[in-house]
Amino acid sequence: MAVNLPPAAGKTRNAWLIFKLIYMALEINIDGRTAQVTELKRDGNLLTIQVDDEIYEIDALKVGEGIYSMIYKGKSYNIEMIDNGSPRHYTVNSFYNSYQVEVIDAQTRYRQSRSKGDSSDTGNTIVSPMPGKVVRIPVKVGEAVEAGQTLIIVSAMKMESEFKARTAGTVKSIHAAEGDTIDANKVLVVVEPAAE
Amino acid sequence: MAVNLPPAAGKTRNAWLIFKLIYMALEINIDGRTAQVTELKRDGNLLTIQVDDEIYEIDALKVGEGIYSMIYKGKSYNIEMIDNGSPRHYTVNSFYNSYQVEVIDAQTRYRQSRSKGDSSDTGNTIVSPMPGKVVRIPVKVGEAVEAGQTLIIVSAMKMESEFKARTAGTVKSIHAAEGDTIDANKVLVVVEPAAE
Amino acid sequence: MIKKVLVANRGEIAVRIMRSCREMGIPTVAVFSDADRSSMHVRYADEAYHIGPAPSIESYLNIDKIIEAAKKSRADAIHPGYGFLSENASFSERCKKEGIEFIGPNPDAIRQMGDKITARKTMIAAGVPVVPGTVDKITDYAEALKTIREIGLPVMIKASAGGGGKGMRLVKREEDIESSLRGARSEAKTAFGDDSVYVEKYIESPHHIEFQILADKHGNAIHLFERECSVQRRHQKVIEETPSPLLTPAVRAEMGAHAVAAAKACNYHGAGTIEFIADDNQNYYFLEMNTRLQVEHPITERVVGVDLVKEMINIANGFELPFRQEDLKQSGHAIECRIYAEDPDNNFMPSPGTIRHISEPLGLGVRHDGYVYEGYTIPIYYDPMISKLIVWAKNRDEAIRRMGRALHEYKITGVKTSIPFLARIMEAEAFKSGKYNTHFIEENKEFLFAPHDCDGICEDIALIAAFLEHSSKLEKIKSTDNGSKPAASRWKDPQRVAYI
Amino acid sequence: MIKKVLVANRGEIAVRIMRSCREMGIPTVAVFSDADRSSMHVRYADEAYHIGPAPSIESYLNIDKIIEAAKKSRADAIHPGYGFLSENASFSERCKKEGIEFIGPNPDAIRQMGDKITARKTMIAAGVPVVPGTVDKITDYAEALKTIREIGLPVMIKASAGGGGKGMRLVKREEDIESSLRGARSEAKTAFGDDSVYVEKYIESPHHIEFQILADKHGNAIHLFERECSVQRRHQKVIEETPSPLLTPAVRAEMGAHAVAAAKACNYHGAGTIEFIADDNQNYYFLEMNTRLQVEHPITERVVGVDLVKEMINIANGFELPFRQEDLKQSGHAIECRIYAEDPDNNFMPSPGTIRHISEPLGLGVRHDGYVYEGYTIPIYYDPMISKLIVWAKNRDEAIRRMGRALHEYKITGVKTSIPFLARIMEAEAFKSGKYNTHFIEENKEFLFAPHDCDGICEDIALIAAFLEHSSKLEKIKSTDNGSKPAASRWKDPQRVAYI
Repeated sequence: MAVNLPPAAGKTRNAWLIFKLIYMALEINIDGRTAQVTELKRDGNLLTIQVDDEIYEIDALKVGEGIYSMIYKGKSYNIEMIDNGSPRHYTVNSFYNSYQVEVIDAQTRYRQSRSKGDSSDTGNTIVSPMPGKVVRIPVKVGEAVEAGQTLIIVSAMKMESEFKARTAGTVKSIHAAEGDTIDANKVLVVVEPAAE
Repeated sequence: MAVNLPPAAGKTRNAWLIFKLIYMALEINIDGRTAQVTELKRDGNLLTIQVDDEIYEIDALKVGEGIYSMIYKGKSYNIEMIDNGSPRHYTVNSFYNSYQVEVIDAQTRYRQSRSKGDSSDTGNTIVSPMPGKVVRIPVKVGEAVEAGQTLIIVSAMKMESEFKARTAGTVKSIHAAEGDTIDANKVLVVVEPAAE
Repeated sequence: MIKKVLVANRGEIAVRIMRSCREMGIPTVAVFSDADRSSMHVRYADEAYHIGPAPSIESYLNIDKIIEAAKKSRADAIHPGYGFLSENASFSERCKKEGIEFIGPNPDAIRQMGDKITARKTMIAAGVPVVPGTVDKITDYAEALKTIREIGLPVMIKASAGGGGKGMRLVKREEDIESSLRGARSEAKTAFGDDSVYVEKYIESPHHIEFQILADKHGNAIHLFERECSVQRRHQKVIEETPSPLLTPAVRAEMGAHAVAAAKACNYHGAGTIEFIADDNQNYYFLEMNTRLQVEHPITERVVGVDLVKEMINIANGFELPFRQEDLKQSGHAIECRIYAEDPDNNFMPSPGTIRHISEPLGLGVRHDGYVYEGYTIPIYYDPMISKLIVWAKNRDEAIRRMGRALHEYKITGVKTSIPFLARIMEAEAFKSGKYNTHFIEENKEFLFAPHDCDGICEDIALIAAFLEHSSKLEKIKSTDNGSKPAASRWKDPQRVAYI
Repeated sequence: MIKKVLVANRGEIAVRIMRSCREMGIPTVAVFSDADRSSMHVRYADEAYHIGPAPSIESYLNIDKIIEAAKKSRADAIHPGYGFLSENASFSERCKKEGIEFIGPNPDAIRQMGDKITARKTMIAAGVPVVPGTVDKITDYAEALKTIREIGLPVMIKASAGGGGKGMRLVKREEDIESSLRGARSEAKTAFGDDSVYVEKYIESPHHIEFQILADKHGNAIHLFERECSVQRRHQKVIEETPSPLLTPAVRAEMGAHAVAAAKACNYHGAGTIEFIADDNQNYYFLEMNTRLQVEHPITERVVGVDLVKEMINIANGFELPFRQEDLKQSGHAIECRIYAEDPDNNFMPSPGTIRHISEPLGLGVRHDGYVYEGYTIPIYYDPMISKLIVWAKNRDEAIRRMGRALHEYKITGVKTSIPFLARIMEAEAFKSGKYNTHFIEENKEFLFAPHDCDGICEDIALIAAFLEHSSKLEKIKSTDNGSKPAASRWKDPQRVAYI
């Protein structure tokens, strides 16, 4: 990864502003692949940008809120960015394809190195995927739960969603109350997994 | 005018920020009528506002850039604001009717009291009504011109507009060159009227 | 004559009704909940009244509040739209009592068709085919065999006390009847303590086909042909089209006649829909009647050339239908796609939020019925449908291509939508060939959710866009910082570091 | 078979052409000037090439640049749209030379119809009526009298060397012929030094009616009925409708036959328009032929049910027309309004600028062909038309009401538009009755520009909106100030005081 990167642009992501005067670079995860994206040159909307090993000379223009028009080698691409309620997560639509994108920052890397992966991936932390209203929380802090047991029920747009524990464990914390209106990407319930 | 206004809100327009904590007020000219508009109370989008002698309790909501939805006595009004390229001038559309609106500030009042009216009204100052490109300026500074003589030709959107002197006089200043791209509301040519 | 219409609804259907009223010169009154002050229907109406808090039960379902708004605004008629109070017989009754014209059927017709058993009996009496089966308990093998032979295989044996798939057996071959019956009864006994079962015809390849009807107050009733609504997810329609690719002209005419008979059987007036389930061989059975305007009514309007809302108002006014059955014909082909704020890649989870940018599909043959606009926040309290995209073309093939084109143009940012998913359906062979049933999405999952091949470039382009979006966000934070405090201090602010 | 189409145009017509290409599965190539990188046609196309600076002469009219883009992108056909190079015979010829299919007529047909005198002669030979008159100079009274009697009164006497209304006399009564002739000649002598004049029929109440034609490369030609285009300002069409409220079926059929004869007379292939001028009594005369797609083509598409761009591409491909004259009929009524970025209250002065907000008209019977979007800046270099609003309904009355409704929904902020003016036309008696000619706007000025009565409340509401907009602007300035410097300092900044 990041083979042809200019010196100093590679690894020290938490200090990017320091070398930004030379190169702006971000580490971005797209559907599981982690790519190094480095801006090499910008002349109005004409951009020279490196994505991993590939260098692109691309005409990239923001034409509206979250709408990008890109011309690369004569081809016209339209890209739509959809916020995911979290400042570093996006859904990126390129007509047919929809990509899940996460910009990796120093904190994330630190957290990931400590916990070996995002805690929500293990199913022990219930994060609201959408804004909604908490209908019911059938568990209490300290309560032992089975895998598959319902932890919280959220309602949005005429549909109720039940969120269940992925593994057995103990309810460590609850961050919402019944009747609460909640935003997307809010941590709702955290379960401490039982020792395996 | 301004009969029921609260104390101090009436006349000293150039110091409105001082009493803003109590009442916000603006003097606004609409199609020739000058009205005193004073905000008396605001509770979210529920507004109590005085227009000259009339007090309105109105549900006023900005729903988009320059788009207002107003509900007054059950009736729903949609108002569109169109910038005129100048910070105090607007065109206000209320479906069928289109109003020319000018917010009057201290400077304007001062200028008006000195010159008895806006100088552009006398036809001695040519102001571009729209963005465009200067095609030709057939006069020079210091040149004597007749009433009706063409001072500048501007092209925009496949149409050329000739701007002419309203009265005879001398070209005092020219603020554009042939081939220039100009913005709206830019002073282009000023003519010093001949003594009558 | 109706002089002012209150629309007891919200969203796209409220706006759609107001459109026809405006064309008729009839002023409209909107009602809105706390969550809907900025909703398009409030801006669209001539008058607007607040009727309560966001939850529907306290606003759009609150009969007293709506009647109060009607009286305040002196509206002499109420159009209920679909959903909410549209099939509420008490509401229709209350309007009558208050001297307000309910633009829809009589309370009796709503009640009669609202109760499934009464509706089924009414249809049987009117000679309309219903799904064959028996609701009587079967305990005896000989009796079961007799009933099943009458219905014809395949059948479904279901536990009377049943639910959740327990005590249920699908029987396809005669030799399996006995063992299936035994299995179902024993399972039912264990699960519910009751071994009685009943038998229903199993429709193997079900098509959801419905007929639009119009009936006036003078006993005249006609149908406006069918709508094919078999593309569904979670039992909710996603795409509808007309004409149905399944029906032959003869069956269409026969079903239409049954639909008219159904409407007449309940002394119906107004617009209504007779829903049928049909199999691949065009055997069809009455499912239910919707005694209101349907979400998918625009495809009928486009192909038949009739404004259904105007007709509803004219009927409420006591006018006779302006056309006879033989005046109507289907011209060309229409398709509707429902655009939901939802995430198809995440089990169609609703995705409310604020619309940042819309590029609307426009041009030849495109009708768009929506209500959202840039800067509008879709509330969490109501349906996630944000608009309906309807196309028309000379024939089905062109209509599919046109819908594909329109979906390509339609770009929304801010919330996730079903647009890319719908675009994929327009390319699915099963849809293009017209050979599909209600299992379509399930059966075509692999194709519908497969990533699109793009030579790997699309992914990099997406990365570049994400880079630009995020870096401009960082720039903005930085410049705001620079404005408000010395540049050095920002490194100490943990909130801000979190964004970098 | 055409495999890739370069659209040598911009704005709404470029997008409209690309829509049909997309439906046909044909990839498209956009070309753009410096001013158009953010234009919708660049976003819409599959490929996009920059062709030069903003002025048309250096980009959209630059034949070499466009041919270069076609070769680079391997486009095998070019659609010229309308305007720009669409009626440029050299461009059509150059395409042919380069082996690129020009989607339009042969250079010869363009030349033949482009020259007014040749066109007139061709039409006379084909038996198509032209405006009666003589281009021969008249110097003798007896000769003049004879000619005028042949033409019939009223006539216009015009100076041969004329222009600017000088040396021109309208003659309505026979007894005025002599004095008018004398006056015209003497005025012409003074103004141009040449006293020769000619005579032309004066059409008193002129209607602009045009016929759409389609002709293939195999000698088949048909017409797709008329478009009434008499609502004009500054000789530019503002509103078009079909059918024309003036024509009877018999005259329509006769004019249509003449239109087909006109197309055949110049060996035409592709889409074209025969423009006629007609008087109140349906006497009609050939004016000119437009050898390209017309701005107002969508109303024909809607009423006849044909996609004209697709037909143009099929004709270019060498296909025969898929229908005969007798297959076509007009169904219902369609109206188009051209939406200009202009100020109707200020002599229709163009009003370019940045679009801040759009609420698009949607719903039943509405077609919208546009290209602007929120945040888009309309360039000063090109046509001020930003979109076309087309409605269809069963009949003319409903179509007018529907257009009124659509215009009511259409809200644009940022630039001034003709929307409120067009809405007013939909309420004008002369328009509603269908009794109007090209003098319509001039003759109805008082009604069209009169303020709408609103009980004085609208003005106050407008004041309140202005108050809110301006005070929030002041708040914003203030809060930016607060962020960047101590509050006290602001009073010293003259720039900022100017805003208060």
